[in-house]
Amino acid sequence: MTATQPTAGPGVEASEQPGVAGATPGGPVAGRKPGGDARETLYFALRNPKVIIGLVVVLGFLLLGLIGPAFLRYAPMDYAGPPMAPPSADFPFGTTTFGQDVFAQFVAGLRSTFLVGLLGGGVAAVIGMTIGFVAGYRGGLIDELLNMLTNVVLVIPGFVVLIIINAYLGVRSVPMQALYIGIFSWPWVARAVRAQTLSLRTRDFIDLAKLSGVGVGTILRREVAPNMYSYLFMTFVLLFGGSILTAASLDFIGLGPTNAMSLGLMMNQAVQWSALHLGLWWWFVPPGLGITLIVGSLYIMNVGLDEVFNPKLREM
Amino acid sequence: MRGYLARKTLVYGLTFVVAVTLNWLIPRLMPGDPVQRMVARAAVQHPETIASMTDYYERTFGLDLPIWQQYLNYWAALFRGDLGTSVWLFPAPVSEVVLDAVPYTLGIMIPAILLSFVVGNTVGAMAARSRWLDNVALPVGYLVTAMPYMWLAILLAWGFGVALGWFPVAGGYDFGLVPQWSWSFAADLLQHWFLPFLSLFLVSLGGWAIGMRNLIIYELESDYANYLAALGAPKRLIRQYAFRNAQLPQITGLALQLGTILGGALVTEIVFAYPGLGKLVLSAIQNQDFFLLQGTLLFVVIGVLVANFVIDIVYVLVDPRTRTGLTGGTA
Amino acid sequence: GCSGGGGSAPTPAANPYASAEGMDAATELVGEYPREETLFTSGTQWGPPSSWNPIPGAGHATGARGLLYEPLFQFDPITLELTPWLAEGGEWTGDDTYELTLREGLTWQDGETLDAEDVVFTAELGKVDAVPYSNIWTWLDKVEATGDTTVEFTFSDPRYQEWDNWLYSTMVLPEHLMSDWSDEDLLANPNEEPVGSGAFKFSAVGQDRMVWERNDDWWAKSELGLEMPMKYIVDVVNTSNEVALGLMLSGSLDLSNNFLPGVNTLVDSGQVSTYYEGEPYMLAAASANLIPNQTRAPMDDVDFRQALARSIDVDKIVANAYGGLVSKAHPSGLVPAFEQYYDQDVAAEHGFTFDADEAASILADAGYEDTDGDGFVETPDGEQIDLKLIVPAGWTDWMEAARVIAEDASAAGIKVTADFPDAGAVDDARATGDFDLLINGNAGISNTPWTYYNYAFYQPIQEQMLAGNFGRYEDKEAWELVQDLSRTETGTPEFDSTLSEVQEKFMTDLPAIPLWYNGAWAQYNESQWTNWPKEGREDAYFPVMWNNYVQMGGLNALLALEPAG
Amino acid sequence: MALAVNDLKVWYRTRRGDVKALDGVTFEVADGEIMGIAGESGCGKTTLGKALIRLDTRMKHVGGTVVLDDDELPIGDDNAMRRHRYREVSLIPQYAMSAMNPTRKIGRMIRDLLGAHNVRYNDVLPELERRLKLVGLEPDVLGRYPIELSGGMKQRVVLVLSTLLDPSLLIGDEVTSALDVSSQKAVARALVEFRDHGFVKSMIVITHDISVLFQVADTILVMYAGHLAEKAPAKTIISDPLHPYTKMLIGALPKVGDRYEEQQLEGIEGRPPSLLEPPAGCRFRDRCPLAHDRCAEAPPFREVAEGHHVACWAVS
Amino acid sequence: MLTLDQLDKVYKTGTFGTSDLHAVRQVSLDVQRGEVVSLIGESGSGKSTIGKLVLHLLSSTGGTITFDGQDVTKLGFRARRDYYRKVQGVFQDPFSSFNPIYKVDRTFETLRRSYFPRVSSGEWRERLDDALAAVTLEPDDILGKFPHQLSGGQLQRLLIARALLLDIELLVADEIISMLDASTRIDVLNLLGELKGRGLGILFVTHDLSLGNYVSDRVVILYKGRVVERGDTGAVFDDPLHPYTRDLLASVPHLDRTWEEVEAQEAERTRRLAGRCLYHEDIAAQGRSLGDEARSVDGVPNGLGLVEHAPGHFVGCFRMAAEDECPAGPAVKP
Ligand SMILES: Nc1ncnc2c1ncn2[C@@H]1O[C@H](COP(=O)(O)OP(=O)(O)OP(=O)(O)O)[C@@H](O)[C@H]1O
Ligand SMILES: Nc1ncnc2c1ncn2[C@@H]1O[C@H](COP(=O)(O)OP(=O)(O)OP(=O)(O)O)[C@@H](O)[C@H]1O
Ligand SMILES: [Mg+2]
Ligand SMILES: [Mg+2]
Repeated sequence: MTATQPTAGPGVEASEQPGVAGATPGGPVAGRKPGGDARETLYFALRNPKVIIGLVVVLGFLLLGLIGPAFLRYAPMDYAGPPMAPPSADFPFGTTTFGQDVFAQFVAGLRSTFLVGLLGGGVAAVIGMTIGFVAGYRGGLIDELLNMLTNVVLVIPGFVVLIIINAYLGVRSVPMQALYIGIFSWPWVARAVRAQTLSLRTRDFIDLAKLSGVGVGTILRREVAPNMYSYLFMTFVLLFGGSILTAASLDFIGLGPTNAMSLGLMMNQAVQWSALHLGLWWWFVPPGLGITLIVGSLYIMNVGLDEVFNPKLREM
Repeated sequence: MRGYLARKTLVYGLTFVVAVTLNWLIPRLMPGDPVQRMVARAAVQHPETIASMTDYYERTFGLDLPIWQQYLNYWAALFRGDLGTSVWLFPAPVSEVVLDAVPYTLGIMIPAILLSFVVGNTVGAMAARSRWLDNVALPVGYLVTAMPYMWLAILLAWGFGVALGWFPVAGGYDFGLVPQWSWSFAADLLQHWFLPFLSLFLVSLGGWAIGMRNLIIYELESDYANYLAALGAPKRLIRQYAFRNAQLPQITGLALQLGTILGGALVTEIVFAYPGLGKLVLSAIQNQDFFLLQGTLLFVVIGVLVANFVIDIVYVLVDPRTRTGLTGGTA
Repeated sequence: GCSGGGGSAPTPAANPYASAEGMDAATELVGEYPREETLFTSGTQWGPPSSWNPIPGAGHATGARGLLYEPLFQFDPITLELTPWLAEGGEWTGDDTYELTLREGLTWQDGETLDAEDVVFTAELGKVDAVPYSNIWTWLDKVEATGDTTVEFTFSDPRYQEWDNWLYSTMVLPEHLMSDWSDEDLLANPNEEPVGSGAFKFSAVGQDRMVWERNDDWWAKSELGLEMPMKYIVDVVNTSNEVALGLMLSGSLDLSNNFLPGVNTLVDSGQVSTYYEGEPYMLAAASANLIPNQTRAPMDDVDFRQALARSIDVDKIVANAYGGLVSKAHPSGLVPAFEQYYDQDVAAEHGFTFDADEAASILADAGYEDTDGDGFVETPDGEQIDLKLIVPAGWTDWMEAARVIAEDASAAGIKVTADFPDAGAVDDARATGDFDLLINGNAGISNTPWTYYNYAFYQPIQEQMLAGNFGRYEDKEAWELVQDLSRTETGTPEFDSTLSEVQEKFMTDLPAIPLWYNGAWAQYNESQWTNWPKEGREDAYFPVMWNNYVQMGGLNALLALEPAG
Repeated sequence: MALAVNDLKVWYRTRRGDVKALDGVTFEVADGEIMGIAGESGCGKTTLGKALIRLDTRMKHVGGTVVLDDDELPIGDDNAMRRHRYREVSLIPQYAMSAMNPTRKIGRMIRDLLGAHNVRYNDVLPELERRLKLVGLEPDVLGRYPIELSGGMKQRVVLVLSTLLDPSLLIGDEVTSALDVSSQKAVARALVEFRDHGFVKSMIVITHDISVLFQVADTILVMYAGHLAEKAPAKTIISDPLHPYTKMLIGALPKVGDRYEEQQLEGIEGRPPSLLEPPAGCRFRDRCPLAHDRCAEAPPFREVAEGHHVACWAVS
Repeated sequence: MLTLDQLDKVYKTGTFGTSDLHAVRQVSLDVQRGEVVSLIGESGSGKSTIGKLVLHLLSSTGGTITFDGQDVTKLGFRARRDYYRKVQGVFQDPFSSFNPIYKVDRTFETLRRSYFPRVSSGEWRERLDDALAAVTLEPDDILGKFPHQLSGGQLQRLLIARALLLDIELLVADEIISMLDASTRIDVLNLLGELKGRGLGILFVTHDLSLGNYVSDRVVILYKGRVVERGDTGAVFDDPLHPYTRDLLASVPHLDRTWEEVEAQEAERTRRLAGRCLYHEDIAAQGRSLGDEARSVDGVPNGLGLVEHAPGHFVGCFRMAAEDECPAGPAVKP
């Protein structure tokens, strides 16, 4: 939900402009070179420095989050060492005011971060795509209604609603948080997918599939969706990053998970325990930097993918 | 154009109703009871006292009526500009509390949005024409966009506020000053405003720049650009056209972004203890002040709606396609 | 900007709230509060001030009680002395009559005389249910002005301890202004043009600050020769610890009355100062108690409570979560100010200390065993124990402490998890009894140990418990003891013996488990104002400006300040 | 002689190698001549048109010269070409429907474009309006947005706009293809009229619809797979084609009287060769009924009769 | 075999379908076995809409479509599948008729899964080879390739082969050759001719009159969703009655005559007709007056039918009264 939309490519925004629906310039569907060029795609992907850099950074952090805890001596909450110790060999990221190992917290936080990204992005993607597919494909009244719903959710400031939901339900776990985030970050996906579906729907092969007696669901699944895989993947990447940022904001204002560590929570605690004024920079720099690097890499990877899927950009 | 606006208005009307209804539901759904809060706050123990206070506050908050009547009253009060009474700041009217905070939020949001939009688009347009700039601006833009709002704010507060001491890191104006029309006060106001503004500005900047860059690349590939080039038009003219056209989706994007930016503004305010709506929302939640929360949210929603509407009008003015009545059929 | 600006007192506009924010009204005001004449303080006000009505116990701008309106007596929690304030004195003229004499020459800020009628008016307001002190009328019979400056109180059931409390915690109200207030006004009137009798007047208000201006016609100037050293007090609305700390360090704040994490390091490095130079740095203001909900098993079992109490390593909390800013609580639960009342023998015999082994043996003896091998004990009935300790989200120090408690208890085999719902949810849970364990520190310092035990043992158990006994401990005998205590005058031998009995009851039954003392958070930046209260100093007063604390030393601390340099 | 193209080679760069879309073409267009170019899809028609005015980023000028009115055009140099565009060579693009900036009024766009060529809009306005009338448009189209015009109207506006500075050479690529028969006729006629009025000296009209060429062109150039096959006066191409490809192409076109039952026409078997690695020699060899060994060598584009050029060994 | 009667199609457009677009009005026509019927009209005249209505890809708003006596406008999902065994379509853009990410074989696989789940692989392959042979394609050249690796002509023929696999009786061919090169077009047209010979009925949608003329037995001229003229190909082309038909014919670029020559001929015909309206004359001759029939919707009279001016040659009119100006315009613009 944070800062993802402007980078989603022009296809997204343009779709709502009256009169130009379907005529989006070089949208992923239009710009995509037709035809089973999975190998070619891979070829370009593996030679695109943006994709590679992004992927390496993200996977690196993922790996750290996954296997890191196995190599740590302290649990994130343990009073492990002297309070307020600056980075040292024992504590690579220093310790908190309580003497907790910042690195251990960071590693644990990475896990939540990826979980939130994956779940939140996943939920938003599923909702957005379903609504987008159905609205775009069915058209008519259903489309109007879903569109209306999309617009309503779009206009309601999601973050504020999230704050309320979070406060209301009070279930403060990472998966729940991800779920709420997902529920409020789908509208632009729905819009974009709808626009793509609209343009795909008019393709003759859809009619031909109908003439072969294939049902709606099968058509959506086997004819429409596969044409948008590249786009859907990019969408998911953006949602992933967006969810992480939103979760970090929620954690920061104290609506984070209560029984888990997350990068946002680390920042929250650092600030609450006056790390700024006490000069404990090692407490609040790593979590923010971690998020920035992960999300930034995702975004950069997304540009790379855009270039891979979209020959026009590749020329640039 | 009429159709276009009519459709937009319908969406806005609907959103408004939904938002207001959700809003109304908040205190009724949230755990905790505002009346209880008020009574508990008085820390009385007498059964009679508790009962009479409970009664009293129920009446004050209008919670003693049948539910449908509460709903209707809510709408009626809304149109009178009455958002109820704050629990946390009892007995201050919510509308006053909110109105006091609004200028601060708008004060950082509007300049940050407009400036980041203008500057971002310009940088993006420049990046689209220079490979060198592109290679620098793009990654930087992405990293800035990927920064959590509060982290950038924390870094700024730490660097410019705590370490260098150039800017204050809390409050809307110096605690030793009295608001008035004077240069020194304005300067102080500006000094307090600067860091929150800057952090919001910076985070939004990258997104616009990148969006613009991509759009311009698409536009430069478009038929009309090719045609102009074939007729010997200089690059300048073509870029100018491309820039203009690329701004249209950016404007739509702006509408889409408002909610998000607002979320960012809230978080930023919290970091800088800036006395705007963000802090209000947080306090309202922390103090279970549903009526304040309600009022703030409503204000925010209306603000976003109005802003969206303005953007739509602007859009109609700059994009002739909306005026031709070519509102999308479903084909 | 124009500074200085002595003279014309600003007339508060109809809506002071708007006036301070709206620039127009402000032109009348001074442009800037001269630093050398202004005290900047924070930590008392957690939201924009919105009411100046001193009748409700809370919700008004801090300072409305104490700076603006004044009580009859002041209480010094360091010396435990009650000093006459508006009153010249008061004494029990019979078993159930108390005669109070007001000072001469008391005036309201609008020039009217403050006399016995105002005191009668104030006391009789308590007959309105909604007024927080309405319960005095269950044991007060009547109030009569016997002269311009004398008032006689007649009691049906004299409760000496409670009465003293009333004397310094109730603000005398202006009858000539408030007599026409409706019952609803008493609670809801924001009293936007407050007229008190105190040292300070309402000056201005903003979202993030409350400004008090010195009342140059204060009665105490002539009567007592007191002179407030500062012209303005700017009370900065507290938004967060780190903001307060930032202001403090930059010298924009002279006094901060809230918990500033890590402040011990700053005291050690001389950047700020506190009451004590070393640990615990702060005076104690109240004990933080672990409240076990005794309507639920196994908290209803006193053995379990004893074991739980012994499983918690409070020293770890004090050292790590607080960095030594607090000290461990005495098992009697009484703050160190009442040290003289501690019955050390009782404490030695019945008091608990951290001892995981003892906790384990108590559990084992009482039949709590880990039957299913999950590392946690089950009840003697074989029920799983899985307790939730709730602490309001955002109360960082308590959250950290709760984590440690949960950890320690779990280490001793009692499964406890810390959970952090909203403050409101915690309040609700506490009031309705829908919790397992929580931490509470509602009973603060006062004139009498009775307050704490009243809080701990309060009866009857109601559907909603708002003032005390949140754990819903039920024991008639104990409650009788507490009531006896209330009816006993301080300093008498009966008082001491009753108090010992109460302490023993408390330690053996553990209706609440006192853990550590919440500090009377007060840190000073001495660059503008000096002579702050410090240990060992003659005129060291309780340095806290919180609501209801102004009359417990705060005002005197202010009076003692001196401009630096 | 207006235009002389000599051994022009223009290739496309692709990852798999160069697409030799224009591989040595030599021809001339006389003053006042409307030359039509016909040929199968992908034979290089558009490439030829673009080569004469503006290479896109993927095209490279490999060799050959283009001389217009005794000046050699620097076709490989985008900047140097700019001077020649519009005043000397102009274009009606294949995409006339989207050739105008959708967000600018047409008049405004013309003003901007003229300004870039240092021509004052008001100076040419009377002529502009006159020409608009000529193609049956009211001058008020100048105050309208492109989207407010129908396809045929847009096509005609583009025609007027492209020829406003009286270029020597006008290239029209598939100008009529997207239009209904009646609009097609109107636009095609306008082209001829413009030549007759001297607004443009000569014209190259590209279309795959030979019957339209027959209506408007003086000469027709038939291309095949990046090579020239035949050039002759329009009537001659239709009635007396010499190149076997032209013959088969014309033979495959049903005339309005033809009926399947009465006379079955025949198509051309096979597909043109790939231009990525085109075979040496005559490129039509594989599909040609007359092919023989000689065809392994590329036949020259020879003039076999007055104004009639053919590239085929079988034609003497 | 196929009969359309008073077929109507209104598209709902605008928010919540608030505005209507009347794309097909009161269209009646029929297609017999072994016959090609061409639907001819300019862009937007409703040709494709009719095609899709017949294929049940759209639902009609009025009128009936009967196939061998059965009304097919209200078929359920199952019944529709049976209908598609007999009626199939091929569309304008061969490239968009194939899902670009799959190999072309998939089109056949889909069909097989739907209709011939029990046919063994070997037998299927045989049938496929037969069908491909019928459209003169070599299986080895085609199968296993992606659509972009094949030419438009090949793809169109593949689609026809696909239809043939079902043993269909009616083929709706919507502009199937307009995207093809001149050199491959004729092959597809010839294929249609051949299919017709095998007894297939074909509804051939086109805007190109020369192509319509080449294969079709009868033509239907559409204007603004209405039939303005209909009859045997020869009759209509040689003696167009409606001004719109005449205008169309005069605009066709011929390969043997210039527009000037055609116009001269058309002018001659116009002079001969001298502004007469055959429709109104015939109606008057039948002693009918238009009355209620002439109700107009969007300025286009709806109830007006066709009159049989000559045997099998029908003509309609857009005028409510003979004196009105013809919305389709004069045959040849002065
Ligand atoms: N950008 C490109 N990159 C690579 N090859 C290209 C590119 N553009 C065109 N080609 C190839 O160059 C050849 C000539 O293309 P061109 O567009 O000139 O054909 P055309 O005769 O105009 O065809 P059509 O009738 O379809 O417009 C074709 O084989 C085409 O595949
Ligand atoms: N799905 C749709 N929704 C709304 N209007 C439509 C839809 N499909 C077609 N139309 C409109 O219906 C009318 C007839 O369209 P149709 O596609 O049948 O015309 P056509 O004769 O096939 O034209 P073309 O030759 O361009 O294919 C047109 O005005 C078109 O804009
Ligand atoms: Mg071309
Ligand atoms: Mg069509």
